[in-house]
Amino acid sequence: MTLEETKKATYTIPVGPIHPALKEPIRLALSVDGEEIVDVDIFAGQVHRGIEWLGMNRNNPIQSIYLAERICGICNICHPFAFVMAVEHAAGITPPARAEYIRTITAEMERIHSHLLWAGIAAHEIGFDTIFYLAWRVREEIMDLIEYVTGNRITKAMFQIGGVRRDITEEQFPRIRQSLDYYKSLFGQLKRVFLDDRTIRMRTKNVGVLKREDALKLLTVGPTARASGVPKDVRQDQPYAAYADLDIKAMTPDMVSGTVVGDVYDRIIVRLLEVKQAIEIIEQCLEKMPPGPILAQPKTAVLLKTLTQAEGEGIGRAEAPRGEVIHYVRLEAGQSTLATWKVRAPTYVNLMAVPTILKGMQIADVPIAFASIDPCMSCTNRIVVTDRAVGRKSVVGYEELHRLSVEKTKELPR
Amino acid sequence: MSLKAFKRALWVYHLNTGSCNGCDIEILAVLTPRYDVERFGIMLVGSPRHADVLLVTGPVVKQMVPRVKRIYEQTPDPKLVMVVGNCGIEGGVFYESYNLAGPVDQIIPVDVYVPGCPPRPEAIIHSVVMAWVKLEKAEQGVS
Amino acid sequence: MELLTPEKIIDSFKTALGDSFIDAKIYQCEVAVKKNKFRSLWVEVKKSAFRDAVDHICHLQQYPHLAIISSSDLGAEVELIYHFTIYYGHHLEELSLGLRVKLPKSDLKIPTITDLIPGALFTERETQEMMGVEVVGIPDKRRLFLPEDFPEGAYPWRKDEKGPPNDMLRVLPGREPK
Amino acid sequence: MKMFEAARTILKQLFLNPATNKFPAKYAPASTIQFLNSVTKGELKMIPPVPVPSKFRGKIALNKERCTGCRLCIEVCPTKAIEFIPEEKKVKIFVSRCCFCAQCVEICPPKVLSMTEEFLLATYDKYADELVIVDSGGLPGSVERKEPDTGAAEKPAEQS
Amino acid sequence: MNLLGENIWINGVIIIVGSAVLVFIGGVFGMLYRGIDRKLVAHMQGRVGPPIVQPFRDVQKLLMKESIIPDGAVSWLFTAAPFICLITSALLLLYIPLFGLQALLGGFGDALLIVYLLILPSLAFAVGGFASSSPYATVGAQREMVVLMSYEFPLAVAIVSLGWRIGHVTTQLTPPANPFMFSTIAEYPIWSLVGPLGIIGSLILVFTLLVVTSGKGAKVPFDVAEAETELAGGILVEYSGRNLCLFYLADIIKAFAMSSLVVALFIPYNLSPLVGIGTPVLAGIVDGLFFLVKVFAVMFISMSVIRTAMARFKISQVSWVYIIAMTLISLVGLILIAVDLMV
Amino acid sequence: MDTLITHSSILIIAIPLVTAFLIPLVGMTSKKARNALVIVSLAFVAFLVFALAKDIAINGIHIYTLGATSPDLTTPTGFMAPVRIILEVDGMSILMGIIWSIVSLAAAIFSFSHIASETGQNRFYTLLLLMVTGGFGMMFTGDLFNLFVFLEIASISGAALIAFRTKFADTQEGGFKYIVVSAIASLMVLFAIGLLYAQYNSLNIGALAQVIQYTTPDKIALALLLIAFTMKAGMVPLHLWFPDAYSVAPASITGMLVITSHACMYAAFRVCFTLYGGMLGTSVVGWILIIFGLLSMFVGVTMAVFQKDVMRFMSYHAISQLGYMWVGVGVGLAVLGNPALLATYGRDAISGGIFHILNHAMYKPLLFFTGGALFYCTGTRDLTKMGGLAHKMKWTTILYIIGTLSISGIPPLNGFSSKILIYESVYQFHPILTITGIIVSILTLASFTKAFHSAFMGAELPEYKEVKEVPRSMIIAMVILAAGIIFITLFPALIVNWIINPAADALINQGAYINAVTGATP
Ligand code: SF4
Ligand code: SF4
Ligand code: SF4
Ligand code: SF4
Ligand code: SF4
Ligand code: SF4
Ligand code: SF4
Ligand code: SF4
Repeated sequence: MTLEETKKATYTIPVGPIHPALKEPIRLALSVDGEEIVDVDIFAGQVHRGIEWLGMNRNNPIQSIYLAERICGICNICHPFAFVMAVEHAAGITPPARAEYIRTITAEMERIHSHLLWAGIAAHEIGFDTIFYLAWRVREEIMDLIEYVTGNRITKAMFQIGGVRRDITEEQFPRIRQSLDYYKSLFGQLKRVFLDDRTIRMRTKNVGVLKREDALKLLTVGPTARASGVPKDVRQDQPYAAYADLDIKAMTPDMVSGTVVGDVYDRIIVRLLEVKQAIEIIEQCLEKMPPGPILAQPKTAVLLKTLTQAEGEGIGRAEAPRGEVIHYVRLEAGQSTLATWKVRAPTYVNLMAVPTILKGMQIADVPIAFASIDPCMSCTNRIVVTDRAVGRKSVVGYEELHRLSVEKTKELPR
Repeated sequence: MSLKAFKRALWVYHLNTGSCNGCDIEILAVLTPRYDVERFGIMLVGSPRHADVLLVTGPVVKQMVPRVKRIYEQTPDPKLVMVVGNCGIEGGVFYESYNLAGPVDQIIPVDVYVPGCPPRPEAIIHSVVMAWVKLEKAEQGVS
Repeated sequence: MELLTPEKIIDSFKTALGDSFIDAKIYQCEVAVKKNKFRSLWVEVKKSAFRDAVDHICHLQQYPHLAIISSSDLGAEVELIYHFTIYYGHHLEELSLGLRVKLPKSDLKIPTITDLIPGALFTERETQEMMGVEVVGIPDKRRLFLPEDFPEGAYPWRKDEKGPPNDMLRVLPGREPK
Repeated sequence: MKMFEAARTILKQLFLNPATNKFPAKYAPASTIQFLNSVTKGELKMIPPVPVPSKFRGKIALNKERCTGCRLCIEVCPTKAIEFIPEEKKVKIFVSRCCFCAQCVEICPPKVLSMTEEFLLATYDKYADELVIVDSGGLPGSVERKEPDTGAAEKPAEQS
Repeated sequence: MNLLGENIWINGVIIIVGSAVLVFIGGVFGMLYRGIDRKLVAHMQGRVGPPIVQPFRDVQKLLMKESIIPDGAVSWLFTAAPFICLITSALLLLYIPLFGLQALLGGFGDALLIVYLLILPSLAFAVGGFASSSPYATVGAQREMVVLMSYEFPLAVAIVSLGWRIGHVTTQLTPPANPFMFSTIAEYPIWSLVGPLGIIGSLILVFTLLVVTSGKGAKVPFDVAEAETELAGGILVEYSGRNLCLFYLADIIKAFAMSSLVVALFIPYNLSPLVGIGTPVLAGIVDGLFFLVKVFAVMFISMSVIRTAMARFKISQVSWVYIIAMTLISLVGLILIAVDLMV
Repeated sequence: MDTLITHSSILIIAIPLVTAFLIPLVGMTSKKARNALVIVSLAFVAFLVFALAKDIAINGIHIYTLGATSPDLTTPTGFMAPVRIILEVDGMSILMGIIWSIVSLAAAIFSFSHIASETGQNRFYTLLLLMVTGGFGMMFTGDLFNLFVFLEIASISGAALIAFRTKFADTQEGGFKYIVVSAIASLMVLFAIGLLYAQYNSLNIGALAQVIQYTTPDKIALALLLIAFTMKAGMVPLHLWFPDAYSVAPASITGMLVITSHACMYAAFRVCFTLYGGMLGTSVVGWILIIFGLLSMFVGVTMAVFQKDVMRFMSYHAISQLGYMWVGVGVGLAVLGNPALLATYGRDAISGGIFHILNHAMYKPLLFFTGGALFYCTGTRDLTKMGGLAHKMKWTTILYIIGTLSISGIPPLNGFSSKILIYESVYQFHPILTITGIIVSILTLASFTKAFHSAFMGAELPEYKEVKEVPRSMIIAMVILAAGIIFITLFPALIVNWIINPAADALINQGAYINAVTGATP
């Protein structure tokens, strides 16, 4: 930050860059007048890792599944989900129906975990740590369930092109139902805590308003759009996997409050409703799950060969907790790597709404308003290091740092 | 100088250098009731100046290099650096790209590595135990 | 708003664009147990008629959703696909519509559509920096993801000599490059 | 009354047991080294971590003897964690690179790879012996490891 | 006010030694209470929480850490601010009666002095923030000033109302007693002076003071100046090591002093006369313990519970709560007490 | 020595007057000599003031009759009432004198560097000394007409000084406003004097007080006098000219103008307590002073919050601080007729108000001087344009902090001692007074901290790279005042017992004043 920026009247407060909105962390430059925000500029790409390039330079699409999974650690079902669908469309592979159901179940589990995670973070952003703890404590149940079903808490590694890698068997159903019942019994309390609490209402009502018009123009997706009254949900509009068998309805805040304001409060409503919806979807899936194989091609080595020969392009769309994820994949015959891979994460588009959301708000609203689009998570605060020249005496130069680090790597106190 | 109190009051600054968030949410999970590292005196702080431990995640993309270094400098001594997650340790899935400068130990000295992608919360707690052991050994070495 | 079938949409493109319409195909597959259809529509138009095509899409639905622009380096040309989705908000009715234009590498220019769809800005900026396609008339010329010091004239997604320079590529210690 | 909902909940919580799993001990021990020693000696009991489910994917294990050196695992590994040892025609695996996807386990024709339940991997040296898997011997749960006996003996939800 | 009393030397020595002891004891109990507070809050959040001695460890650790002075800072102010903050917080302990005893310097100052003394730590805190020249610290310091201003409104109303009511009795005495003196307040507790309306009024004042205590302690929902999620530590961003420790201690002592103030103003009772313990030593111990219980109660309500059960306010909401809502409420208290006097 | 003390009151007025006319002569020879002359004369005057103060403390009211065979021969034979020009110095007057002597000395020293770049410096010092003369005259005179004359002297020289820096356009406007206000005030005073003289044939305050009847014309005269003096002192709602005039004057003069405000305030008190005194049996006048005092406190401080000009900002605070004195003394006045209440809190309230005058006279000029120092260094009075000056101007910063803490009444500084005295007495009159007082002082603190942040804190600004600490003489001037603050801070009891309480008693005890001049044994 330069000197002018520290200077009075309107000065600029940098937010970020240690923050992973989009696929990458981000930096916001807020022009502030007193406590009010007059302008917002977005600097994306603070930790651009070049994942698409990586994917286009890997040996085979199977490896890229795990890259897709690590586009983001929170929605690491929906990215592989969309990716494998795109590859399947491109290569003309149809996954078995049972696999579609298992995919759906994991995706909805992820939605529950992600929304609870968001609820916690949002509470933390407004300084309500008790709710943060409450939400994250409740979330552990779904984490356990995810670990039980997929083998890991975060990175699930469930997806394979043409199906899923692990089955969900009848014996596992009771354990799953048990967790779902836990959430159903808890839902009332969650709803009371989030929608009725005084301070939460004070901090979220009429904060970060996004009007329907703007939501449409700025191409927002997911709960951000739905909270502004746009009933857009891939699971409803162009259903994929098991969603095509279920009747999904996009959740909008008027279902609870009767009106659509498009503020942070409405986004809370939408996410809460979706938690409930997710529970119902999982239950239906468990009920209707067809028998059969879980992979179109159980032999991975054969699958690799098929993919090398395949030619074509495809698009995969999945409704992530934060909104629609789109992957575009192009395969060329005789080439095992992806010819083109394009990823569109929901935050990518939602981010464009951020200036609209933040303008006119107070500094104190920034964390919660920004977090309300759920840019992965919000560590808008993880910002201390600005580019300002407070760098003080540089204790160690780069060379020395490097030396130190190498030394430390070697020095092993055994 | 006794590290006794130091080791039982570690304040942590969390620094994401381009991770996928997986590790970051597990770090947060470690703070929550199920794991609650505050019982060890560990707190997450918002400024590196308050920190004793830097928890670094991510493979260090190029833009972050100066920041990582500056944060390291801003952290007052004595301090520990812990890398959480394999992408910070060895790059993980991001091992090759046009925009990487990592892994973390190429940029700043690292004390404890926590392998995993992401590590379970308990694994992160375990790494704290490792850090204590390291501090205790260092202290014994001094005295 | 009338919801047209994919075939009808193709027809409407033909009437709207005339000669500039090059090709269209419909991809379709059946999903899960009920075998509902998942359809996507791919329309290719001449570069000259690109804006007309976008305009036409805007007439199919007032606020078409532009998901992303994907770009592929095909050797002599660069292919841009504008991934639209239209008819959202209606159960089972939504369509993915890929609008394909090919640009010869000698003339990598495409007009902006931010006036029609304001939200197209990010993806246009990204296309510009990643593929080296100049978006004519773009309101914000800055880079989006790439760092300030990324070399001019190098574009990560290009597969020719303009791809990321070799000295930028970094394989983390301990692994050999591919 | 709604307004006092939160206060009532938290005050009630005051008298309930916390939801914390106290791994490895309730508080930081005064001397960790001593603590760990006593644990090894069996004098003290370490409170165990939350148990892992049977499908858990922890540190990888390799039965070197039966590896055929087919390199399929290398082909499919997304992190280049597996290195081929040309002299022996075997592989070695760097745990600190692995992303625990188990794709190699799946593809390995003789099924000599497996994911163990070990996950407390913190270390001072990322190339420490225990993190570079060359041979784990006839590992418990390698080939022998059956497909998970699902459903049985799973822990119930841990919290109230 | 007569500092130039006779026996100036003896008094001086007593005062200096006494202050040191008092500040030490106050600090220890303050830290203990902070530990208890953290433990209770953790339990309310369903966690184990840190051991009760944790604040001691934090302090010990901070003391051994390097104290960095950032480049842009006004260094002399930057370093002086934490000291001033701690000293002025410690000063509070000398003027407020603790452990059921008279305040050490009670003869030199009264409740009104406390109102002003309470400003000083916050002021030093804000100055430290300004001196760091970081934008976050600056915003934090500005907020600190706003908060300070805001809660001073109801605080002034509450204390003056109390003193005014007690003064109606005590200034008629011969010789008249200053109703703002803690000794007078203890001798003529407000509850024994007023009728039912006045009791309600006084309860309102107690409520006001509890809310003010919460703000004074800079705890959620009033911790806008440090707001971790917004300002990354606010005023304290640039502080580290010993300097940070001084602020940390000052905060702890301030919270303890503030709670003691509420006790001294509204619950000045001692247990020993009630249960009829005669021996001075025993009575002292009983009263001291009773005092600790009272302070605990105040702290538990005004800090632990409130901060667990609420979200952080925005700065505008903080000033609204204090300047408008709390001030009006406390004025209602004053009016009730006044009406009570008339009927 | 005794003779010196006997004649000291007239010397205190005369020495500056004479020096004023010597200045142009000496100034032609050398600048240094002129500065020395100014210092020496003011220092000597200060010495005389202190000597006189001691004398009054021991011997009571000091009377000096011009032209009489003996200075204390007030009533010439054959006359029922005093006719000569009489100086009457009691506890209250001498308190004002002490203040005036210290501040004028500091102001003169401050001017040496502050004004150094201006032309016409001889004129400046002449005017300054004339203003000193006027001030002392107002404080010491025992005669209404002389009060008017000295008021005129002070006003005219003051106006000229405000407009002194002709290179700034706004100074002319400020000076003009000041002279207009002064003229209106003078006219009103003159008219009131006329009303009184017409009835009682006398203008000596003591003599008048003895005979005054509180008739309708007397009431009108009282109203006129009060309006005139409160207007000149800048009480809300007659304050609008105040910041305009004060902010444009050279800082040293602003510091002195503050004291002339006090002098007018003193005049108002004299009129209320000494002239009308017991006549004002009802508490109406007291209430008026209290209410407008409260208004001043509030309006002053809230207006100050919005000021960007550092001097205007401080001017508004001056208005606000004056409010405390009005309230304190007003409460005393309101209960003047009730000896019991007067004893329980009335006297303390008056003492508090008066003590606050003393304190204000220390910290306000100090703050104005720091404002002047800022202007001197940065060439701007706009707070938003300043920043980071603490890096360069350490002394000014510290002095500013002292002033800030003092004006905000932060313990243990002197501002607190007087405020607490006010608070602990006036709450018994009405609790709202104390509450308002506390709140206003917090607001004061907040706005001074804000200004502090704007001017001194933050990173160093490039445009002030070259800025250095202000010259030594300016620092010395500020340190003199700061030393005053610290002295009062350290020995508040001493000051209250020896200076403030006598002054308060002097106001309350109308009889003593009358007796001193009419010669009756008390
Ligand atoms: S996914 Fe796209 S934006 Fe993200 S790192 Fe990869 S290339 Fe960059
Ligand atoms: S939306 Fe965010 S959390 Fe979800 S996958 Fe994308 S980047 Fe990750
Ligand atoms: S906590 Fe979330 S938002 Fe913050 S750095 Fe980690 S992943 Fe990013
Ligand atoms: S460090 Fe940041 S993201 Fe993490 S909990 Fe605190 S505020 Fe939230
Ligand atoms: S180690 Fe794995 S889970 Fe952790 S940040 Fe890196 S890629 Fe994500
Ligand atoms: S588990 Fe995955 S990342 Fe690890 S070695 Fe096997 S294939 Fe590679
Ligand atoms: S796939 Fe299995 S057999 Fe083949 S090299 Fe790898 S470990 Fe050995
Ligand atoms: S070589 Fe072919 S047949 Fe043999 S295990 Fe591998 S994939 Fe199966």
